Amino acid sequence: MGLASSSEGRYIPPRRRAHRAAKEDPLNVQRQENAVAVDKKELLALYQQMLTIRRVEEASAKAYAQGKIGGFLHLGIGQESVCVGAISALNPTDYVVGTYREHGHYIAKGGSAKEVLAELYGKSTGASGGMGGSMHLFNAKNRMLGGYGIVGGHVPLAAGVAFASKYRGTDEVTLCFFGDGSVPQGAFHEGISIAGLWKLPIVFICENNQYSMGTPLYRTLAVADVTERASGYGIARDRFEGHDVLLVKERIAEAVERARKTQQPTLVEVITYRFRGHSMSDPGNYRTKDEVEEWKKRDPITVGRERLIGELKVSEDELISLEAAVKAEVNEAVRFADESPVASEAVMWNSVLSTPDSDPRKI
Amino acid sequence: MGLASSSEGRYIPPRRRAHRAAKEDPLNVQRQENAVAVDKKELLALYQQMLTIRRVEEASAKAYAQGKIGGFLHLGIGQESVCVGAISALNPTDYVVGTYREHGHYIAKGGSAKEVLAELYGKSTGASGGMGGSMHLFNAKNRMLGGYGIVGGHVPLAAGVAFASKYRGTDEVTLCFFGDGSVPQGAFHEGISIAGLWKLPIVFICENNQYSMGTPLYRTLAVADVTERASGYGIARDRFEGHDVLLVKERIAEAVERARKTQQPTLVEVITYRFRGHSMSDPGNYRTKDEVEEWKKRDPITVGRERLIGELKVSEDELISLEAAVKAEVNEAVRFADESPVASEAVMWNSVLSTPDSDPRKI
Amino acid sequence: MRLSYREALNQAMSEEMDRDADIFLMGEEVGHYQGAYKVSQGMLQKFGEKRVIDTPIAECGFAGVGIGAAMVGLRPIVEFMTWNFSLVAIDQIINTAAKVRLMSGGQFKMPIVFRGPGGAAGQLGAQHSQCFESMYANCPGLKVVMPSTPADAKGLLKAAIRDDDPIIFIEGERLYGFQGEVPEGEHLVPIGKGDIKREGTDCTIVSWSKMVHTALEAAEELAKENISVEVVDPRTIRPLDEEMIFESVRKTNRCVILEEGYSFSGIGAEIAARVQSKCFDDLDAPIERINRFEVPMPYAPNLEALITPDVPRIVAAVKRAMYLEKN
Amino acid sequence: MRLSYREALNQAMSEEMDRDADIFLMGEEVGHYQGAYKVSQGMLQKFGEKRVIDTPIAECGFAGVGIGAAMVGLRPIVEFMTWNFSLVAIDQIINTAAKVRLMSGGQFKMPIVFRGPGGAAGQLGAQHSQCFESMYANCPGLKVVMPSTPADAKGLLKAAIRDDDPIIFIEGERLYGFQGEVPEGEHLVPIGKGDIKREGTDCTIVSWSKMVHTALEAAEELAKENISVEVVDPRTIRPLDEEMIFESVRKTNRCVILEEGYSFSGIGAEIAARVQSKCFDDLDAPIERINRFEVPMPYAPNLEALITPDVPRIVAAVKRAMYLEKN
Ligand SMILES: Cc1ncc(C[n+]2csc(CCOP(=O)(O)OP(=O)(O)O)c2C)c(N)n1
Ligand SMILES: Cc1ncc(C[n+]2csc(CCOP(=O)(O)OP(=O)(O)O)c2C)c(N)n1
Ligand SMILES: [Mg+2]
Ligand SMILES: [Mg+2]
Repeated sequence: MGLASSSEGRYIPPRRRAHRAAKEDPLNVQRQENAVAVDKKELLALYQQMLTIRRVEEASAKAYAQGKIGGFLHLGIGQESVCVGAISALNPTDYVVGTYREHGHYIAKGGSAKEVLAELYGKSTGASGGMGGSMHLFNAKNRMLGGYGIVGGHVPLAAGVAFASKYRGTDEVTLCFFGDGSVPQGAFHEGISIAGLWKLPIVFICENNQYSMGTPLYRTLAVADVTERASGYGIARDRFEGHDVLLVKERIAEAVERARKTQQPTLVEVITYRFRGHSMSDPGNYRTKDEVEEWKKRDPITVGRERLIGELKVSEDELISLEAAVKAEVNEAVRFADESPVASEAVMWNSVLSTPDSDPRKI
Repeated sequence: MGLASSSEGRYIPPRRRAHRAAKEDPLNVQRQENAVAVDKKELLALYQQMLTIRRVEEASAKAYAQGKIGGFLHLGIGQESVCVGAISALNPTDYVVGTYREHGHYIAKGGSAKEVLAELYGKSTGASGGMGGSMHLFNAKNRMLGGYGIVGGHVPLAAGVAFASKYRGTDEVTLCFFGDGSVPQGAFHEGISIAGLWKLPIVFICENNQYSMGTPLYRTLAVADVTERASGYGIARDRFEGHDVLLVKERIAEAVERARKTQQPTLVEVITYRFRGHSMSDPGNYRTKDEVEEWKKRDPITVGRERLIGELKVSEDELISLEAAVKAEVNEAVRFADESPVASEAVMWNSVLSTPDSDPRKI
Repeated sequence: MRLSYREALNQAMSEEMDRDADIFLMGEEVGHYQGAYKVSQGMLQKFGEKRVIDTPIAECGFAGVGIGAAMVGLRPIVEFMTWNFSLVAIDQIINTAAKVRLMSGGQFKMPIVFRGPGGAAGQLGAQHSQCFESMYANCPGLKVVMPSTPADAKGLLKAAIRDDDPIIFIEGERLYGFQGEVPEGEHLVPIGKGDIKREGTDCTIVSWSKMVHTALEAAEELAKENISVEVVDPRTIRPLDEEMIFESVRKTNRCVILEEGYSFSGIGAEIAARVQSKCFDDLDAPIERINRFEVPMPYAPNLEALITPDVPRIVAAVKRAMYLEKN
Repeated sequence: MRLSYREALNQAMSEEMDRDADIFLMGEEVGHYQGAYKVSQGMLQKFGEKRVIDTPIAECGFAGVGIGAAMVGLRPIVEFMTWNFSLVAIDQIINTAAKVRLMSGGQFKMPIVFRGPGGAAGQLGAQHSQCFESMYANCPGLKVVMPSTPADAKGLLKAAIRDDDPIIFIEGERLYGFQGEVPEGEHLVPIGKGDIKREGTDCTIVSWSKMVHTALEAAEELAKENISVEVVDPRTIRPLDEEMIFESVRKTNRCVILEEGYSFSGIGAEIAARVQSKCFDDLDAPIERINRFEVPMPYAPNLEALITPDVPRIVAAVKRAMYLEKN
């Protein structure tokens, strides 16, 4: 069965639903053969963004090893095309809500490498002033409404943001990202149920990297096709593999327009892969080297680069200078993070409650 | 679209899913025309059970008005065919888990009118020794595992009971009842997800009485057909109208056998109607008189009685004496409840924890 | 004007919604059904379906919807049919509502009120009779408000709706019909400010929500024996008006804390811990705590009565604090 | 034998599962991944997929599954990857596990252990650093256990698994690697029995879980100034071994309570309330509480350190209790 071109209400015969089918062909999604049309400037910009994210995360892994970053650190290396492609389909007034694996989303929504790295370093110049850390990157100005650490817990919140847009009659759309592991969570169900019932302008994007920590999808979900659930919620669905950033953009743009124009939510599943462990402490032994290597062949950055050279005739030189610029930016961001002042005690006291004079030490 | 005869994986086209469709034809289920074959002894027994439940609930309403019963009292008057028909498909070693509207289920699972009424009167002879009340009727011997008051909260618990049966390799099956209002709850989703994933021997029975308190189904669910959700959970489905107790028995028996033999759970939706308000304090003004009267024409007790007389040639006399016996039994149960000793303080102290010497007053 | 507690709450919401179009009410049965306890009676008719919103039974879902809407500037009032059902939404409240401001380094406010009835209301059994004030008060980033009278209910709810922080507003299910005088016109009661409900000199009783009325009854009883009791009502649990309590104890030198909920790590525990610390030399007797006995609420009326704090237990505790009765 | 806290827990579960086929372990990543914190290392290999069960990320779901299985006689051990994630399952624990026995009039037992790490563990931020002992301890029908050493961890977990009541077993995330002596052979520690971790005469410090070790450090520090501190560890929070605490306070006449979690209605509040009541005439100074400051946990290491109880704060509190330092 190939990818249907229409994204709505596609019927998948029952046998495809079975657990066994999921094991034989865990993803039940065909490779995307016909890539979408390419615009050079656009792809260059997206490529640069993906690369920046990749380099920021590589730098953060290094800093983590050096003990300059602590806590949990979840990298999205290998998945960059999903957040970059999806968020590029938005207007600046649209909203993004993410998980704890949201460095890329933060940058794609207009945040800087500096803000991300400074946050990871626990510095006052960080995205959240050092209060949030890797899992909780916020940028009010850019309408990046945070990363959240309770699996599935942010889905109702995202529906609430979309609710507010509808309440106010604006044309804003909310993108809510989550992992495949959050599908069995109650909050996922409640948030999507309400969005479907109230027809909220939102797109739910499952970044299906096929594992929740060490657990492969088929041990988490009876039905491998996440979007099979859409019909029960009365919402639209789409499903595709996500290593081509432009394809992601195109398909998400469809869902965004549906949300914007008809207030019909969509459940989108993007098949992707993380090249590293779940977090820095996970060596990822539950996957074979072969499996990882196989997916690395579809590294979104490699794919993007190849298309730039092959289809768009961008010169190797141009790319090398772009890559050098990204490297310099990230190096500078690392220096900035390192040299920034530590998180501020005063900001902390003022961030518990709005009441300015409460001293939380005394409560 | 008629009722499909097979219960599994029926495809319902997208247009039927829409909110608007739900409004035009809220149930999207045709009347059952061809009733199933009838066995006289069997139907007589089920009729007697339904009638006992009806009379017990009528007596409890009266006692409530007299101030002999307090708290919340949710009556299932009008829905008796669902619990009676479904539970009659079970072996005695099978389990039942219900909601707060579970007087009927308790009796259908072998409990007595006395135990129910004494519990409602808060007496030590009650089903739960007066500790539980109307919403929490338990009978360990009969494997009636209780009524629960948090909407949807008992669904995972029921999956756990089925899990235990599978763990032990017995052939027990669990029936889990819940209302249409619990479908948007996270616990509903999590319990069914796990049952589908682990293939637990359980049947989920949605008693769709078309209202959750004062809210009609179409304001709760984007997709009126509750069983549309089954495919996302990888489980079987069935859906029918439930005023004929024998039809309920037959259809649930199919699902029970599926669970017992193949460990495949089923999501069954039985369309039914409550003739009274949500609880004693609800006058039910959100429904028209006409609507209620229309449904009363399909009162399961009337339907059962008519079939006994019309198809099975049971004499009016035989029925009158059966009805008198039921009345006498319930009258006796009311007297028993009234005269029983109040709930026991000692039982209360011993029911907090197993540790016998803990005095909870002191903790 | 004389209002019921229920009407006072209704007025508070209606007045605020008149004032500010960003405020809306959301919850199960708040609209067409006019509220499970009729607190929102007439509001659907007045404000329409856009602002008085019936939700499915999905507390985690609609609490989260409220939180998201509050983050982007709306001011939701989220009704839990009762606080018992907030347990399925508590993750949203504690892990999100209470923490977004801090986690974002102060970038986002969280102007949301979660409200509904709490406590026992007569034979509702173990799952429907609970007190959650201490669970929520344990969590920084939340404010917890529990009015005992119609005037406080109105003034505090209005203040809560105007507050930029997440508020846990717990009403007394048994108080909805309680009548009382409410000031005419705009009436606000500041969050964090307690109230002395009866003045006295011999012993302080600290109590809140419906237990205030039981305390007042006990005070009346004790007055007959010439024991003068001061009943202080913090009204807001967190932040707690501890100064009012300390002042009273410094005057009476004795302190009884009357709480409907369980004692273990209850609000009474917190108050006792503070009073013993700040009034160490003022106390003439150990602080007494009166609570529901440590049993999940049984259904039977005799047992419900047995485990619930009542006037005789209060009278005995005050007398113990005055060394008029043995332990 | 010398074991890490992690190994002690693993032994406790393995020994009990060897003994009784009705016991099984269920949770996220407990099987194939060998446990997120490797507490269940090797158990899948030993007991197979039937008894060491990887679950989807559905805490409400699998907590409920455990509860249902316990009702019909199995003895589940349900692991929460951390207690922070128990908030999405707390309704199952409080409204069902804690209440079924009472609601059924004693017909059903609830032999289930909910376990996993609690507390902060270094820059995990606001949602992953929480202490839930006071929330759970507020609820009758539950027992709350918090071991501080490998020996206590093993003995208490074995006792918990054999107990017929629902147990909230909170491990110290920071203690997993902590090494200690554990008695050979069958080793059980009774639930509800505390332990004196260091004897002393001048001041009592009550503490539990990982804070016991901070208390011991502070005691060492204070010993240098000739101040003799007694460190008492209740080990079980509920039921609380209050007699052990009272006895110690009656000896030292001073009491400092050291708790990792928040103070407002915390465990420290409960202990302070009891001590002031039962040791009123024994106390020479107000009871001191040391807690995390009332802020959702910030990520930055400087701020995490600032709000977390540490040796200097304990030393100062003990000195205040001894009137050696001003407030
Ligand atoms: C409610 C909850 N349970 C457990 C966890 C621990 N946890 C964090 S991430 C994770 C796996 C999530 O997998 P998935 O949703 O697929 O996202 P991915 O990490 O693959 O991006 C788990 C179990 C959590 N954060 N929240
Ligand atoms: C989690 C939760 N939220 C709200 C309630 C209050 N409540 C009790 S019954 C009910 C309606 C349930 O409707 P439905 O599931 O259709 O069952 P029915 O009453 O029709 O049998 C509501 C809202 C509750 N008990 N639990
Ligand atoms: Mg994943
Ligand atoms: Mg219903």
